[in-house]
Amino acid sequence: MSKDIKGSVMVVGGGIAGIQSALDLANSGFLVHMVEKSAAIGGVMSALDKTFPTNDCAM
Amino acid sequence: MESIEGDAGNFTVTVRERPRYVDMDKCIACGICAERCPRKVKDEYNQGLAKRKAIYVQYPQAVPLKYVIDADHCIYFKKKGRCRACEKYCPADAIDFTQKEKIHKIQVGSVVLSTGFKSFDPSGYDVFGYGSLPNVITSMEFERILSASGPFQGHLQRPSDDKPPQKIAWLQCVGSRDLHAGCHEYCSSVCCMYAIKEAVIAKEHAGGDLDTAIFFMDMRTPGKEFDKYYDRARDEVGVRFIRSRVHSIELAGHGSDDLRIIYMSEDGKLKKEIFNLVVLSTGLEISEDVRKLAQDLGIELDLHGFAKTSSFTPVATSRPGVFACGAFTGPKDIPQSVMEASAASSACAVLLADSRNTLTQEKTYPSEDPIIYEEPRIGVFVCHCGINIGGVVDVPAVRDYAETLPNVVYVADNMFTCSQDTQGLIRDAVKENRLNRVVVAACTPRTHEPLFQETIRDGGLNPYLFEFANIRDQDAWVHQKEPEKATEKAKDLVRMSVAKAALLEPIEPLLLGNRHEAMVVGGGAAGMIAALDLADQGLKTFIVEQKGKLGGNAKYVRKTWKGEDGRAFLADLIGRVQGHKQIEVLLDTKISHVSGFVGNFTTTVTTGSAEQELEHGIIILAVGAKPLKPDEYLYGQNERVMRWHELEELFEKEPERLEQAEAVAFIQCVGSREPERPYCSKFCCTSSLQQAIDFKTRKPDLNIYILYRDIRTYGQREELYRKARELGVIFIRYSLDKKPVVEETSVDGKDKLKITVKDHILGIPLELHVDYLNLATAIIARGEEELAKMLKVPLNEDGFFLEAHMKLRPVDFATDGIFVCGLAHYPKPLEESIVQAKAAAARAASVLIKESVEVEPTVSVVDQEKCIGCGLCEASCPFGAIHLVKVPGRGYRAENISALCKGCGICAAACPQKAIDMKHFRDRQIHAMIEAGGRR
Amino acid sequence: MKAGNIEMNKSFEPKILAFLCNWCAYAGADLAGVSRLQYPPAIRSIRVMCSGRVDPVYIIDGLKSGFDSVFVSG
Amino acid sequence: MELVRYLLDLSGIGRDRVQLRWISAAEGQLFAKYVAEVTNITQELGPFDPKKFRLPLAAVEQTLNSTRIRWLLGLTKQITEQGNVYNEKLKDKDFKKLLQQATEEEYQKALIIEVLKQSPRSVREMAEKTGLPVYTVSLRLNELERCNQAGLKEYSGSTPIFMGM
Repeated sequence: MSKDIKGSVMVVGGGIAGIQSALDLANSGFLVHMVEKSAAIGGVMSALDKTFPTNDCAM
Repeated sequence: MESIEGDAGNFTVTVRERPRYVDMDKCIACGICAERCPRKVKDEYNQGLAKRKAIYVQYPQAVPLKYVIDADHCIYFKKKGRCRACEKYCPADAIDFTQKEKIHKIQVGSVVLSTGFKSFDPSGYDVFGYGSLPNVITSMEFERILSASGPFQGHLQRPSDDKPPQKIAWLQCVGSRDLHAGCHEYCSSVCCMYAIKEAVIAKEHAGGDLDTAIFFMDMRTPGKEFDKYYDRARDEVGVRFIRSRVHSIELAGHGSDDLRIIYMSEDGKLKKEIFNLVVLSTGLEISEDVRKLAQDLGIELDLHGFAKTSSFTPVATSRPGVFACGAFTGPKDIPQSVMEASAASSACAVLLADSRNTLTQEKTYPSEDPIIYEEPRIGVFVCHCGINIGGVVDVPAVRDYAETLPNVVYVADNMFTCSQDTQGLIRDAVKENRLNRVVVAACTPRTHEPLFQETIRDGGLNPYLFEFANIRDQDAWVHQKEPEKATEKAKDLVRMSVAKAALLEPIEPLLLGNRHEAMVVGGGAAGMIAALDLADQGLKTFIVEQKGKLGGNAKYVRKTWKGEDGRAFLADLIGRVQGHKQIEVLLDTKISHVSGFVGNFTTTVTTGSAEQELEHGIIILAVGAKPLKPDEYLYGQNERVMRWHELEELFEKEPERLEQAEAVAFIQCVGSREPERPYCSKFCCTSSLQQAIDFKTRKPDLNIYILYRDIRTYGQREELYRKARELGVIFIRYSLDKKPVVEETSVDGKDKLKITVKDHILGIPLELHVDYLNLATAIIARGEEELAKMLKVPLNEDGFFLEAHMKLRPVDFATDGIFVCGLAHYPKPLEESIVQAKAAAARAASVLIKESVEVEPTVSVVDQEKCIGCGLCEASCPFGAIHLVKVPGRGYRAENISALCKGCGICAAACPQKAIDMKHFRDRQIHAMIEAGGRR
Repeated sequence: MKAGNIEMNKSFEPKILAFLCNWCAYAGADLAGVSRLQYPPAIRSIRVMCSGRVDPVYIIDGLKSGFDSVFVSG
Repeated sequence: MELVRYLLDLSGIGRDRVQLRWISAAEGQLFAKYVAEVTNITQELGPFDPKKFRLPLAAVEQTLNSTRIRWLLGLTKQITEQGNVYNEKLKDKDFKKLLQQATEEEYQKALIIEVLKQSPRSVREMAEKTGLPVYTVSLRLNELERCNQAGLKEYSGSTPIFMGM
């Protein structure tokens, strides 16, 4: 464990898990860098029509 | 991402940014470039069912909404310098072919890997004809076909001839639970759910006549509310469920695009049925890229390519300081991914707690423009919500109608009003049209009001100058067969909202001091993990436990399904909790009263006869659950009938019993998945299999029977199922209408149990003679109605706490500052309880670290001129939020205590002088709504 | 005659004013939507923070404004 | 709410025009059922014509706004659970009776005031317009006079004509 602790986190992947992680970290006072290989975040969930079991729109 | 150097707390990460060839600051996402681009490419986002251009945005709601050039297909890059159409036509001068790859070195304290999954590609799997038969498609392709923003605008049609199919089949476990080369042994955990959903939605789109059939081996719907959806799909919507493994698919005949499915029914007969479209429920897998990345970063993977994690530290990878969440650690659904994501953020926060707030800055808003005090200028935004609203309500008609209403100066309709780009449109519209009130007609204010309030705040308006019209949840969705009446209703609702909007007034925020202590209710594994994650961040935490010791149900977990030692873990956990300076454990303690609100709770607890008050900022509910004591199968009447861990404890204490036994049986779903308790207890299958494997390994000639309805070893737990079968454990399926019958008997003078059950494969009743029977009984809620009432949080029909949103807010409640985790939320295995506990800690910490909390300022206001100091309001308020104060020279007058006020308005209704009014729900605002609504 | 009368009344489209408590009935109504339960399109709802906010005068107001009945749900 | 329903009965509008139902956040099914139920009840009642009921509606509204009724409602809990200033506790049943009686009187007064708003009238005319017995009108008129809400305007022959104040 390093002595000089940085107050920042890198989140790799901008799907639903990455987005949630990034939001929670940012709300807890940490700077977040998000890295995503495609041109937009959203991941697979953005391509789903609706979601189980509430039939909510995934968007 | 290229590499990570350094240690936990201080990493240097190298990332390679690929060029977009579009200047992000200049691009205005007008789309002219894509219109002019001559090069058409298969659109991966739409699973290749549609085309996009070589310059494109992934999807219309993409974030960031900026175009990008696909250099692999762009003519400029393929044919050295040709074309440049986009550059020529771009009005913003945003195209930049000179962009080069950039290497960034970024210093961070920790890393979260949420690299996700890729769908299994069934091309190499020739039995199902994917790739050669056009009407055999994957589930992801079907998602796009159903989607309103998809290639067919949500019209249900099949690829070969664009005709609407009349019969659709889903084939489960494609690439999963399959030992063939190229396939995966594990269960992908999500396919049963999405297949049922797709069948239900397809029937909804097609409107009645569509026949849907799902071919499956075990129906695995173990999550919260999942079985209810399954039951409804089967019994009410009429989706057919066929238990079988499909043998092959072939063309139905010469010149036909239809497909014949040849399958083996459960009783062993070969059957055939013709369908118009076949959807392959493809599983989840880890892509080669991610495997390589993990290798480069030094992250250990399991043999399936998922990140190796322990059940006790489910988001920690093999490399300290690097965490993982989502499908990277195993196939899982959205709620579980969201929980893991929060859990990973908690793990980071614990690691980096000392450097919190060193690199961040607070968000600032533009100052509120005084135009809000002028004459009302209302903007109305009507949402299509894909086809959710637009498919029923005539959205353009509602928009045009809104334009005719008084004070409305701007109207628009949007595909998804909640999308990032539309937020920009709303902000711009507010500025350009000097709007000072905004109405959105869309889903429901309960989920989306905060988003739009934030948007108009960014646009310089006070957030309370916003009003919602609920035309989805309470209109389009519930009047699907009456589009005209639904449109009328939408118009009425918009008119009512506009009437109220005209009378809205700005409300100043209410900031209150915040306590930094936490109270965790329940000292089981979930409660202790949550407490430790908070305490390790320096936050003082109380654990309130009813019983005399810590541990809860975790003490029954001898081993996790991965084989880790549960007891050693629990002992270590209890030791850490008891030794922690920031944790105060209150045993034998009950909660008798809770008052206050987020940031400022006061809880009265009693330990024996002693009473004390705890002051804290948040509450985490981890009260656990308990196994059902059944009144069937001779439980409680014959000592050879046991439940859950009783049998393995017996064998541990008296090993000779196992030695002497000839046969044991397990009955699954005892009291679960029945009309009385229509839910699955989720980890009983895994638990029984673990025990069966353990017994069989210790005594190979022991006969073990598992009587089950569906084996639900989801995810990598499928390994256990395979292993148990390999070891010779016998699985016998029974159905709810023909439950096994257990009787006492004796064989050769030895006491035995006789179990009679109808075997579905042989079709005849079997008689089993066993020495012991172990029942996997339902996990039931403890009956926390009183606690729920005290905290004003809801329980579901089964008595488990009901979270704010099943997928996106799995540990929160609608009431701020209260969180849930562990079995109190729903039955789940230990590792999932731990994930949820860490998630609850993450959400709680984000509240606790704040200096002040903002509370809803929609409270009551007293007109002291009208008030006569009678005190009826004080007597009527259920929250103690209004009281009389002495006003010099005028006697007593009522005064509101904003922090306690929930804005219910009972005082306003009770005031004989009509001296009390509610902010944001003022008398005249409600009158205006009534008056506008009644108009014909 | 009476039966005929009711038949006739059945054909009229009532307009009903509904006061729904944000935490209970309004949430329940949203859930009905999420579950796609179909019900008659007669109600026009007003969200209140609590059904206790519904001053009896609002009910009379509703009838005066042209609603055929008033539904209060908390 | 019970009081509103009582008043709606008194005024001939009918208590069923108001329906109350309790549901929790988890009971979507019940909500849909209740809406269907309330829709049915309303259909049975037929359309409501506010013009036809202009007078009773105005009187009901006035009754609900009257200080006496608002006070009584506000004090319900106090009177039935803690006792009044004389430390007398009223049984729920008795309190209900008292409330109903007060409501009826207030409603009658409100009707008279509404009728007098239109024009000054004699007792007999008021009785005709309000549908109340002559004796009742006299009693309520007396009370209104004492509170300065109505008064004698003139005599038409020997018949006194009253007006609202």
